Amino acid sequence: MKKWKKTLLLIAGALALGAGVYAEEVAPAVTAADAMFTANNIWMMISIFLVFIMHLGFATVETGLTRAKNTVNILFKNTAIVAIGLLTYALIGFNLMYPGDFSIAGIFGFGGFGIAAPEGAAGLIDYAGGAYSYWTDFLFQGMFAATAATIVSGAVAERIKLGSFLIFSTLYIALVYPFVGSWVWGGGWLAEMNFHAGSTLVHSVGGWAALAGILLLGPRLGKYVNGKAKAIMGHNMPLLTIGVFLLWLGWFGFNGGSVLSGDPGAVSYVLVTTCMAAAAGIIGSMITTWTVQKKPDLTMVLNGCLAGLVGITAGADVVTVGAAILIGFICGVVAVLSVLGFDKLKIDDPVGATTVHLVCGVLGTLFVGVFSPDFSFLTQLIGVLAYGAVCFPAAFLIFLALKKTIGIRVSEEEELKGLDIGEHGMEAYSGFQFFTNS
Amino acid sequence: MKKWKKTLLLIAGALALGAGVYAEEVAPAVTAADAMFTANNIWMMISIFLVFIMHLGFATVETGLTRAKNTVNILFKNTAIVAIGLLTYALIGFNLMYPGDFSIAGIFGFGGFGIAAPEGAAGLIDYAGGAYSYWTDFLFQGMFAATAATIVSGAVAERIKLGSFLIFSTLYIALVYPFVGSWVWGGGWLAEMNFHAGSTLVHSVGGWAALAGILLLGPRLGKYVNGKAKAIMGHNMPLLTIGVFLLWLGWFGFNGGSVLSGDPGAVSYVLVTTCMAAAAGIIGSMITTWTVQKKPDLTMVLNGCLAGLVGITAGADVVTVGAAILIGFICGVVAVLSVLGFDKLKIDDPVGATTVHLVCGVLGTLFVGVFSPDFSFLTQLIGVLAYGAVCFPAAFLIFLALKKTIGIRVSEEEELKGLDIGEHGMEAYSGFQFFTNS
Amino acid sequence: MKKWKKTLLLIAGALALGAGVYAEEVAPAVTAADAMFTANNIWMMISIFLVFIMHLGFATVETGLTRAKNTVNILFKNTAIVAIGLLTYALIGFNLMYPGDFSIAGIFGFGGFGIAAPEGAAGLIDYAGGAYSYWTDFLFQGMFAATAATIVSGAVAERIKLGSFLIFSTLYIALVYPFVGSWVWGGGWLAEMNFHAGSTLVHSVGGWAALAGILLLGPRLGKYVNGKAKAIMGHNMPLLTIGVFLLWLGWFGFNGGSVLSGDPGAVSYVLVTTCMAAAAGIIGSMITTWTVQKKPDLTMVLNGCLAGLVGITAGADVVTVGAAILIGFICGVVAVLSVLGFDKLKIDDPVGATTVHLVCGVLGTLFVGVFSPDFSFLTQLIGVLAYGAVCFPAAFLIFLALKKTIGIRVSEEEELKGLDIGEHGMEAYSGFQFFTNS
Amino acid sequence: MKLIIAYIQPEKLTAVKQALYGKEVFKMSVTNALGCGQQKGYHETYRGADVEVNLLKKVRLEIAVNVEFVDATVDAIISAARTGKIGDGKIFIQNLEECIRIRTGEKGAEAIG
Amino acid sequence: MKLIIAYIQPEKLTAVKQALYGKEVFKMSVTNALGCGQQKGYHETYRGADVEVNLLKKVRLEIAVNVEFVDATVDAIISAARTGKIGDGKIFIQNLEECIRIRTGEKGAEAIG
Amino acid sequence: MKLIIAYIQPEKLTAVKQALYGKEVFKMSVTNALGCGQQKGYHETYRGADVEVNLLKKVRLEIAVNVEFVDATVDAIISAARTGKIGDGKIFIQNLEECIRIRTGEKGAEAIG
Ligand SMILES: Nc1ncnc2c1ncn2[C@@H]1O[C@H](COP(=O)(O)OP(=O)(O)O)[C@@H](O)[C@H]1O
Ligand SMILES: Nc1ncnc2c1ncn2[C@@H]1O[C@H](COP(=O)(O)OP(=O)(O)O)[C@@H](O)[C@H]1O
Ligand SMILES: Nc1ncnc2c1ncn2[C@@H]1O[C@H](COP(=O)(O)OP(=O)(O)O)[C@@H](O)[C@H]1O
Repeated sequence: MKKWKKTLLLIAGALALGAGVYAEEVAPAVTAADAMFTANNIWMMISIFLVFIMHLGFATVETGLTRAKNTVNILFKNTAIVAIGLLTYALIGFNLMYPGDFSIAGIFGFGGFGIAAPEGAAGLIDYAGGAYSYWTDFLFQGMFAATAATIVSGAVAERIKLGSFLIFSTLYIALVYPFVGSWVWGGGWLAEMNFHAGSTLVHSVGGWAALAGILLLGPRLGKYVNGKAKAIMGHNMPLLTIGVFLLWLGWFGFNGGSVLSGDPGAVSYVLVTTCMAAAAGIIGSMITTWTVQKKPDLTMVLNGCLAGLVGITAGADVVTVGAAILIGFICGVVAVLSVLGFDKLKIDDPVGATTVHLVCGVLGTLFVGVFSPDFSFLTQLIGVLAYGAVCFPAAFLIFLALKKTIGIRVSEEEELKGLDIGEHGMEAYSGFQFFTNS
Repeated sequence: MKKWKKTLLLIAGALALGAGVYAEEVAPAVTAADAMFTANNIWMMISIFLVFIMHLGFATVETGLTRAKNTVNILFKNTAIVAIGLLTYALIGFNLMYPGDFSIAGIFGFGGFGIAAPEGAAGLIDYAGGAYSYWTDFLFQGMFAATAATIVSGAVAERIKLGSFLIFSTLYIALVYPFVGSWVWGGGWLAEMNFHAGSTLVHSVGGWAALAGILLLGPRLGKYVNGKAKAIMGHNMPLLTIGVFLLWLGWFGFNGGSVLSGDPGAVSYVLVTTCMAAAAGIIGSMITTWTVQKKPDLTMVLNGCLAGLVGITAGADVVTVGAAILIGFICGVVAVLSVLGFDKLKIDDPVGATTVHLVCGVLGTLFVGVFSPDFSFLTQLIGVLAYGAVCFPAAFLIFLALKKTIGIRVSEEEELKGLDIGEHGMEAYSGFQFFTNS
Repeated sequence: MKKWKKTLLLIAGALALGAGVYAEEVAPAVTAADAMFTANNIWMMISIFLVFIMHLGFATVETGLTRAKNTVNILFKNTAIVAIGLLTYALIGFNLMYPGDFSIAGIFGFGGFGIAAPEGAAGLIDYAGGAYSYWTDFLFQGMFAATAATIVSGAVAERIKLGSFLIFSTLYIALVYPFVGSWVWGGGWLAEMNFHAGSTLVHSVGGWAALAGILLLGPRLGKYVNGKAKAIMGHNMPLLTIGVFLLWLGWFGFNGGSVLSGDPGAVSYVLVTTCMAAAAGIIGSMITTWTVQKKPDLTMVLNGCLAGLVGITAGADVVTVGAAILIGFICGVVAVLSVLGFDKLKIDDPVGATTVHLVCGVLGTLFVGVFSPDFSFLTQLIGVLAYGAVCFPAAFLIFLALKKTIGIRVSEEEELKGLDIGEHGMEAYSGFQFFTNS
Repeated sequence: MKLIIAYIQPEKLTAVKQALYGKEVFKMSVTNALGCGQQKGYHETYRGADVEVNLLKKVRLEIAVNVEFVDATVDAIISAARTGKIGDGKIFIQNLEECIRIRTGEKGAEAIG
Repeated sequence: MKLIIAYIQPEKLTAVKQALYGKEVFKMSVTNALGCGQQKGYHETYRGADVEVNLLKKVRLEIAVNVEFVDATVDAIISAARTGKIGDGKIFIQNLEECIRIRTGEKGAEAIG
Repeated sequence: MKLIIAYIQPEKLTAVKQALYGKEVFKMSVTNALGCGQQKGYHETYRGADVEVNLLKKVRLEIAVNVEFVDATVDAIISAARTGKIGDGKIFIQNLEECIRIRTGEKGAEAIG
């Protein structure tokens, strides 16, 4: 921030595009390509910020939909996951997801530990065709990495041991997510088949693990009594709402950044389809909950909004605006029915993560094959099945190994008292009075 | 996100500017105009995000200033409004507000249902002189549309029937807002008179409807007892504060985006006047509340901040920094006095929406005629009156029709128990203990 | 927003770059330099927004870590500080920090009251070498100004008189902060020594004042009983977490904006080191709190995250990714130990501001001399000491003068009842039941 | 001395307080309670699962009075709290053996008011 | 008439309510309370400072019954609340002199149920 | 057996608890309450409207003791809670007919402590 040097540094900086050596006498003229590179990179950095703030969105959604006595635990998990995600992605994930060359054709490759930018100014410009810098690329992808584990966090909330969850997350983010990610984003076999899933991949990878976790943990105490689902109410609707709005905001970067450049037409089109699907998801779930439950349930409508967003993620760039509205609407309707359905099956998911991310993620990916002429339904189906076939067993095995060794579920007594006291020895809302009857 | 295709796609994408056909062999050189187009469009997309997040700001402000028992209801309304706003704007609003040609000269025109971008790359660049894409334009305007109804939401909170409110909002956003909006933004008769209101238009359109709603609903139970105003305290000051900061943040896009390009000098100047007015609004209201009420009231100061922001919205680009400070300060002072004044008149506005959006919106619009030599006070006055003359009766009639048919006010019993139980059958803060004595 | 004029205005606007006179017939061609100027300026405006939202982050962190009965007071202070910071910076601060010429060589200079942009289009482009506009520069710096006082706010919370705090803040922000700031950012003596502190400067300036305030105020009632530190629990962990995530988000602009251009390589590299340090801070503090306190304390981990962010702020652009991780990790570990240490010394800092901003700010500044070959440890040490030598006594004297005159501490009775009732006559959470036993 | 415990509808608290003041009963203690009585509860739903709420919000008053004030107190409560609808509440009267003012150590009838 | 006050573990409330319904005791009032008993507390820490929590969360029931219902009520509470672990709770029984239904003004045995 | 009910200032709870422990009274139940007594309330304002707060925050203790402990308990409470200022609080003593420990079914004097 040394303003006295600014003029010099900035002319140089802007032109030299990050190269180490600054010409102080003759500044080379700015080219249009430089300016475009800068603009594109700014767009991608904005997308980083937007995807980053989704982590806060997830944290508040999950907190809002669970009980006050487990709040510290949920916030803790979501904070730790971001750190674990970024660090393991730097160490392993980035080079596992984008191996460059595959060792096992189209299936597995690893580019080595750590991250390092290509050298010199030329390297910068050459990287990704001048669309953004190496570091931007890494950080954008790194912000996605933690998301998969965050999705699990909500589904297994209020009963999972903190330590086991952190170990699971580390393994799943560091190894499974980038491994299967490389099939599409790293240019593996699914990419070669012209499978088009975009970022829904993250949702299904997270969703399958959520399902595995729920099945191995079992429902929360008191959730199913005499075969009937009982309500275990979330404790903070404003937090939930804040979270959903932040997630919607983040989705602008999640989908818009996935265009991988600031291309005005392409990006803004994606923003429009994204918003239309979210809006239609709200309307779809609102009509459904009002009809089915007599009175409109806020949590269902907010789930419906997220369902619309997940549903459009695969096809945001390739379907029409009308199709986007239809996709959002269907996902909104499905969201409500799916939450009710999972409860019928006694699959206890406190925040509806499996509904939103797995069910609507799969639906959205299939819809690409329905609503876009450029993609085949069959390929989309193969892709969906392939992810399920690897992610679900992988997550199941990790959870099972933890269950057999250190255990994955807290004691009944701790579950009753709350994980905040049990795992952290503290409370989230000191001084507030609660009526705790469960 | 198929990285293996990235280099190719991106060079092509960046250059082809969203055109469907990508040249794979010879990429045409990037021009400075392309880069400028991309940069401008990025700015406008940022403004979209900022205006979007204002909806969360409104939701939290309104929630914070009302009682805990009506929280779910307020969050629900604010979520539904965003969806209704975006969808009706796509269906009708955009082409009613920007009809292209007017059927009734300068007063009414309609460009047809739905939205569709101009075709081909040329269409993209030609649209709005290459400042931003069609889709960016639509979404930026669409984000504004819902705002008018959101302003009403706070004013009629804690007593309006959910269904009636949603019907009102749909009609008002879909028809009234774009209709009167076309007079200025669509190039209608007020634009031809050189009326300069910028986005305060939204505030006054919302403000008049809020006033109509309040008058037809009457005050909340227990608000005026034996002719004296009683305090009905808002239940969550942190939520309120979060909301005001988010609104201030959003205002960077609300005012900055209204420049309609990323022009460095013009946009950054608008940001400075906006911030100065907000800051002066805080100081003005702080001095006033400290003097009048003996102790400084946080809710008044936060209202004062919003008052300063609304006040500067009309003139942000045409008044001096000094004038911006003065405008903000005056609006801050007026905000406090106006809240007290409305209470004297027994007009019960739980969140001060009429004060902030109507009173300060009108003031700010008039101030343009005072502080800028380029605009006439008389024209500004005519504009203000024109909006009042159409919006207030329109809103009044819609609300009256609803009152005579399905009713607009919840039952006394429901109002006492809270709309969360009454309209939604759920609670916002399950487990927390409340002392409910009203 | 007059769309009918758009095409014309925008072509003109984009090209004329804010100049007053628009050519309507022949629009001069856009140059690459114009586009780059626009892109860079957009980046800096984004940084403004990010730094702005840090104020909300501070407000919520401080609120979350203190008791419910002092919530209104904390929110009030943080709102007022932003206004005071921006207005005094416009009046005095900007020209004290960037005096142009120094009256006392390298130590003191003042460029006159008020702010005024260089005239004409040329002035715009020439300013800062075409990297951003005058107004962007002012607002970016102005957003930093209030931060120093905000840091103090948390440390002295729950016992300081509102009026005294506001007077202190005004003096400290208007005079002390820009005065010492000019030594580095204004091109003063420390800049000439090649001292490299970047924005940690803000943290240490705030941190020293926090320490002075704490020492003169003494601990909160009941904090140290019979020589042992008692827990006074913060009342809202979700608010705290929201705050820390918002601060991390803001840090993207705090550090990324300090590059002072949108240079893709340089900015994105800073974002990566910033994130890595934050993540490592989380892990470092998590391991430490889990070991030392048996169960992992959420507040410690969130402090650790901030500690990592403060720690990397000085060296974000000049250390390697590996060093960034190390710096973050060390600061995370130190954060936990420092909080415990301050408690041993009976220095009562409810939010850990001295730990995060002072201790880790100093550490981070020194680390530049350790991890970067381009900077000398000795110079870094001299810089750190120089700031301490001026800021601590200056803050101490202002606080002392206030203590001797109007007093700085609220009465014991008010402290027990809470400052919300005492200073503001209102409550933050009306209707909620509290168990108040302290 | 008697200890009067009354459960009333929360929204009646202000009216009851005014009525007690009118009878020169100025001292009382209030807590909030949940009550199960003749008044039937209501149903909430949350994410499709039904919740029967049969513990309704009530306010509990505890008023210690000298014997001669009992009737006035009871009348005041009834007059202000009665709406004739189920859920109006109930009054319980117990014997109170002793009452001590902490500040002064006064006991009995002197201490109560 | 008797006034029965019972302190139980919060998680037992639903079971106790069911047991009371089984014995045709339908009316009761509930508040939450903190209790100090044989059950020892637990330790929290907050930012390194130790917090001994020895006031544990309990639920307080207040049930007014006619004399002939006392045993049934006590039995119902015990049967549903007992786990055999420290902290199960305690029941207190006091004499109740009068009971008045606010809605109707009925008194005594009629009013109680 | 007696049931002692005491209303004290919230900030005195810890001191009172210590004093009771000193007299070997280890069991008690605590709720928070709002009280109207000699201590006058205070005024809040909210958006210009005046709010008179005359229900002040208090803590309510309920302690069941054997007769021989009554004096010690009352003394302990008074010694720790008294500041001499209005608002210190009040102690009420009632007869307690029975006390039952849920865990064991013990009754009377054995069950109380
Ligand atoms: N026998 C009882 N024991 C304890 N509390 C009671 C009893 N009967 C009534 N209550 C309290 O009084 C409240 C009002 O009682 P309710 O039966 O609704 O009134 P009503 O007799 O007018 O129908 C209940 O919610 C409960 O809190
Ligand atoms: N003497 C007493 N006075 C008031 N409350 C008591 C008394 N004894 C027990 N309690 C209440 O009952 C609860 C349970 O008592 P506890 O001693 O834990 O049960 P147990 O006798 O089975 O060990 C306590 O937390 C307290 O609220
Ligand atoms: N007659 C009463 N009935 C019920 N509660 C009472 C009565 N008198 C006092 N209290 C309770 O005791 C608290 C303290 O009483 P207060 O009159 O302020 O004490 P003092 O007698 O020392 O002035 C009150 O706030 C109230 O909760």
